[in-house]
Amino acid sequence: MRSIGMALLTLAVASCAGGPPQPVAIDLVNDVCAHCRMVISTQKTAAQLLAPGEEPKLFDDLGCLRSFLETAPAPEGSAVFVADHLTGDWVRLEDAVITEVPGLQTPMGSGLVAHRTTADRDRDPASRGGRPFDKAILLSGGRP
Amino acid sequence: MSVPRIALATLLAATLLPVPADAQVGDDAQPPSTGALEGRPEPGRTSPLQSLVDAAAPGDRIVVPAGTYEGDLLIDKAISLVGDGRPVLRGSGTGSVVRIRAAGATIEGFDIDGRRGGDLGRDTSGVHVAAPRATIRDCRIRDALFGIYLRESDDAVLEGNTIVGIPDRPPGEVGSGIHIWNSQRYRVTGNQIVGTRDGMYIQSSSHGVIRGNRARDLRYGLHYMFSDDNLFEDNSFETGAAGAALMYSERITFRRNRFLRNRGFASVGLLLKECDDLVAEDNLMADNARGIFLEGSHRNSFRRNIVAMSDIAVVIYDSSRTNVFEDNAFVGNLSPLSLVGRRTDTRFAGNYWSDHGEPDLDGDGIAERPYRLSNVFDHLRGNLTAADLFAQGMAARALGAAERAFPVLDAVPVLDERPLARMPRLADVPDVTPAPEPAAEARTTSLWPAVMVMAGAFVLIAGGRSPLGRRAGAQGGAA
Amino acid sequence: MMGLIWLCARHELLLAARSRWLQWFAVIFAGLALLVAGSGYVLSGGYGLQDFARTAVSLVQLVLLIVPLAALVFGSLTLSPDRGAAELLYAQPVPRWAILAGRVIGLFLALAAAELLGFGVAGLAVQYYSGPSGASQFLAVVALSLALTAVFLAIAAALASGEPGRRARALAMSLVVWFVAVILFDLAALGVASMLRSGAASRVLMTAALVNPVDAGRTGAYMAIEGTSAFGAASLALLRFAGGERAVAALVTASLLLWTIVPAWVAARRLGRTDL
Amino acid sequence: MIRYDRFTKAYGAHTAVDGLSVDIPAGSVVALLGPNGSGKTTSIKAAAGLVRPTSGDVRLGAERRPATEAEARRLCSFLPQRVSFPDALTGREVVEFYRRMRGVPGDATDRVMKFASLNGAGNRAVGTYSGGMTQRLGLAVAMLPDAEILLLDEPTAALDPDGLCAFYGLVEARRRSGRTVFFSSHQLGDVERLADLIVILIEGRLAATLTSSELAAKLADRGVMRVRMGQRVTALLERVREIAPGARWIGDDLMVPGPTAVRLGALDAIRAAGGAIEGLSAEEGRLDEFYRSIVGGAR
Repeated sequence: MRSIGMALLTLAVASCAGGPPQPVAIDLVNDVCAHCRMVISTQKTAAQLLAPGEEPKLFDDLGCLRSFLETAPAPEGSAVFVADHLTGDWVRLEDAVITEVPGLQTPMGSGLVAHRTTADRDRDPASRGGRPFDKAILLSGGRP
Repeated sequence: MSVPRIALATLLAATLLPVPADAQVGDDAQPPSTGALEGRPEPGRTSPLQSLVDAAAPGDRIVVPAGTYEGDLLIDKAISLVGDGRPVLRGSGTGSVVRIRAAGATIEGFDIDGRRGGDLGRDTSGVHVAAPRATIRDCRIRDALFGIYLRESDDAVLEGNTIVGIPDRPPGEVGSGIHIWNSQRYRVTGNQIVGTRDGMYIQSSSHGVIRGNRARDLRYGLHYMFSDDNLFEDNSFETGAAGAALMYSERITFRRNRFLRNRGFASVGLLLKECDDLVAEDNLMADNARGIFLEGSHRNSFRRNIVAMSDIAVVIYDSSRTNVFEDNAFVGNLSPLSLVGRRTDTRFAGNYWSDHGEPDLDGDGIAERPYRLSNVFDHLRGNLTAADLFAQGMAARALGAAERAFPVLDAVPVLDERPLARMPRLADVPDVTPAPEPAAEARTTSLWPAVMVMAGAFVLIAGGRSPLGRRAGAQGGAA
Repeated sequence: MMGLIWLCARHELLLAARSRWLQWFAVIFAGLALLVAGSGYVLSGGYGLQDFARTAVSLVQLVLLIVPLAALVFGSLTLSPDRGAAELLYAQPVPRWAILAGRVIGLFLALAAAELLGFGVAGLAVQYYSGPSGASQFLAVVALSLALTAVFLAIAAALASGEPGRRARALAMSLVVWFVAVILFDLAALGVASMLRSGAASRVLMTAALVNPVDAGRTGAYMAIEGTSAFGAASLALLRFAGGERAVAALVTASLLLWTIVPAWVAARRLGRTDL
Repeated sequence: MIRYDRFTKAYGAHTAVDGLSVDIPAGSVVALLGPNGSGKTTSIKAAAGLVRPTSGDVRLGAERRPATEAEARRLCSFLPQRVSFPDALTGREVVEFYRRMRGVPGDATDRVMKFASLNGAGNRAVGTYSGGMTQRLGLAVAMLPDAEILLLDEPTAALDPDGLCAFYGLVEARRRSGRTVFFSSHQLGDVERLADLIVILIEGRLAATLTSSELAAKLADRGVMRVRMGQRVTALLERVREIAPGARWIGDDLMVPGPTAVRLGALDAIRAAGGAIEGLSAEEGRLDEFYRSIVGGAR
């Protein structure tokens, strides 16, 4: 709890100072997906949107991030972090590899997973049978 | 995360090796759409009853005498397995205790012990069903990751079972009490579920009847998505950390259910996310953090419910359309409405609001002035979570009062045009059955008020008596 | 020295216990507490949901409103030095701060006793209606009440420890302080927050909820009564902001302590420099 | 015992006491005399530690402690000008509170109550007391400790005859036991009757320090002898004016201002001139005139 608080305090300070936004840790008992309202029960498919000056928005599924951005596009200067499906570590969306795995059961059923590198993706049995997914589509909420 | 599970499960189904830790995915427990099922348990882990089952013919009724039977059991025939004197099925602790794989099987009257074993990735359950027309009746299941798991099992009947979760395990490491996935036309009646992750998890399963069940002391009492045309009657969802949540579903009916004491950070008595055409009648939603929550949900109808003692009675996102609240009683809620967004077309009519306090001069049972649900503060808190910290402050009340005096402050008010003046008699709404209090605590606490009265009175009375010198009569002695 | 401070406290308690002011406060407070407890029961519609915890929440509102007011008014009226009495008192060979400390302690004891009486009466009523339960929640309200009494007595002492013969002024200032602490501060915080983006707004509100003693008291009391989820998702945000449940408790305690110690120190310092 | 050293107290722009330097010797009874607003109360309160000097200082006792120290206040017992007490307490409770505050033995309460003639009223609430009784109660509190220094601000202003009696008794008792009494007054009678030394404060400044007899003489100097004559004798005035230049007729009375020697000379002159004296009266000098003359002389 304390470390979460510290992380948030750091975030607060950082966002005041205008530094690069840092991802917040998810409380797996209490945090709720900003789109589907469900308690986030695993970090491995989670994502977060850090808009400048705004509270961080957490998602339990990359699909929820996509759906959220569909209705409310990310403001200028936002940062999106996605969790590495193998480790749960936070990766900037720009640096991540997104894979769509048909039939893979993610919390909301999008079948989307993220990895830090293509090597990690290939190491992850979950991404077997998946195909690369365009990050731009994720950000634009699926609109062309 | 499910694919490693599936892949490994496929592997493991054959070998039954212990599952590596990284495959134990603490996710929302979506079952695999395809893939491995636990089959026949390996020899050292098989229940002695297995031979009985193997020897039976479809349609047989096998009566099992009292006793403890260690090991797991595969039911692959349409038989009835009936316990006489509550025999105990004590699982191997590595997989599901009872695995029903044949249509029309029945299991009844057992105590089932999951021994805290197995793993979520393989959906380890007390009773795992992957076949149509299963009946599970009067079983007591404890220490299993999932209580009863229906996987693509249509027309199941779950009746009078008791499921007790694994104590002291975080929600991420246990499964649901009753997990229903891709199974149609089920009947779930009279079950008791305590201390699991979610009481009932229902996904992609329609046309079911859920009646007279009670789920308490867990995360979601009801966790529900992509399931239409289900009927919920006389159930109780209590003391959940998150309450009851329904998503992406249509035409659900709730009658005479209780949603009680769901008080976690994100708790809602009944949460609807993109649910349409739901009907909720004669339910009691009391002592929840938030009573009813509507987001992106349309044409839902709430009638004759009691929404009581919530911090916020109703939360409405302006993405919800044409919902109706009629003839409900809103009693003792700290705040009637939190509106997220600018405006709502939700219709409130003929409800009772205990904090209205407007008289009924002509005696028609309708208060003379409309009830105003929204105010500036509610707009603020709707769009800024931290404002909740001030919801009980004087400032919030002052804003509310100012708004009643100067309605111009709230340009788009939410009104109940004809609020009831008196609490309606809602005979079909169930009563609260209060959770039993530990007697010892009750006895000790009952002294406190008396102690306080005495302490206060003592200080005031003794303090008012003079410690400073004697009063009349004593001075003669001194002189 | 302790003996002399206690003597002053005892003296002040004697005066307070005999003052109509305090007697009325005790009666009114008990009446209101009873009303809150009773109306809570009525509000619950007889559904039996009105237990100690719920009453405690309603009582918190009463406490937040009444207790600061009583402490401020009673404190500033009593502690303002008047000519004649204060001259004689502070001419005694005891440091002024010690005399003031004793007086504040005496007033605190008197107010605390009156509050305890009120809570006790309300508690008895709740017990009568809905049976015993929730002692810890009830004690949390009592603790809140006592803490606010201390805080606002200290503030009253600071306001009143000016020149003699300014009693009306001290009273007026204490009413202003009350209004600010109970309403204006929150209004300002909400107003500022409504103009900021959500991140900054949250920080403003959460800071405000810990800085103002009334808000800190409310935050702490609700969390003690209803658990960490007392403010729903806002609680979670607050717990994160502060760094956990203990941290919130520590910050609330620190806020209330600072609001007691600093004004008390100011009061002692002002009184020490005043010509009586 | 009390030493004012260039004691100055300013309240904003108004200087109440300006550079007062005076030494109140141990074992003496000293009166502080002066018109209203001359800084008497401020000076006494400074000795009681209630008023902090703007500059200079006030020190008490052999150790010369600053009067604002709590320890210094142990040396003195102070009675403010218009003392008041909480209405809800009884007289006895008030005395008892201060008795404990000063650590005086328990039997003192009865003693001082009796001394202040409050025995009968001791168990009545102070709120029922008359002004004189309240002042007597203050006197009782002031005499509780056998302090080195008794500081009294206008003690006789509100006293009834019982109280005056007690007050005189108290001062005499303290004089006998070698204590220092420092009190302010604007009543000449008290001053002449009690004080060994009179400190005169005018407009915040020390105007004069006099002994009791010096004061009497000064006042007499400011006096006037009225000689009632049967008729005006024109030549008489000339003769008298040679001795007392201020002499003048008022009706048939000859007014002769001046000190005693002058007056005696004037009488001789009248007799020598054959004037028939029908009556003789003397008027003491008025205090305000006296103050004025001191200020005039000081300037």
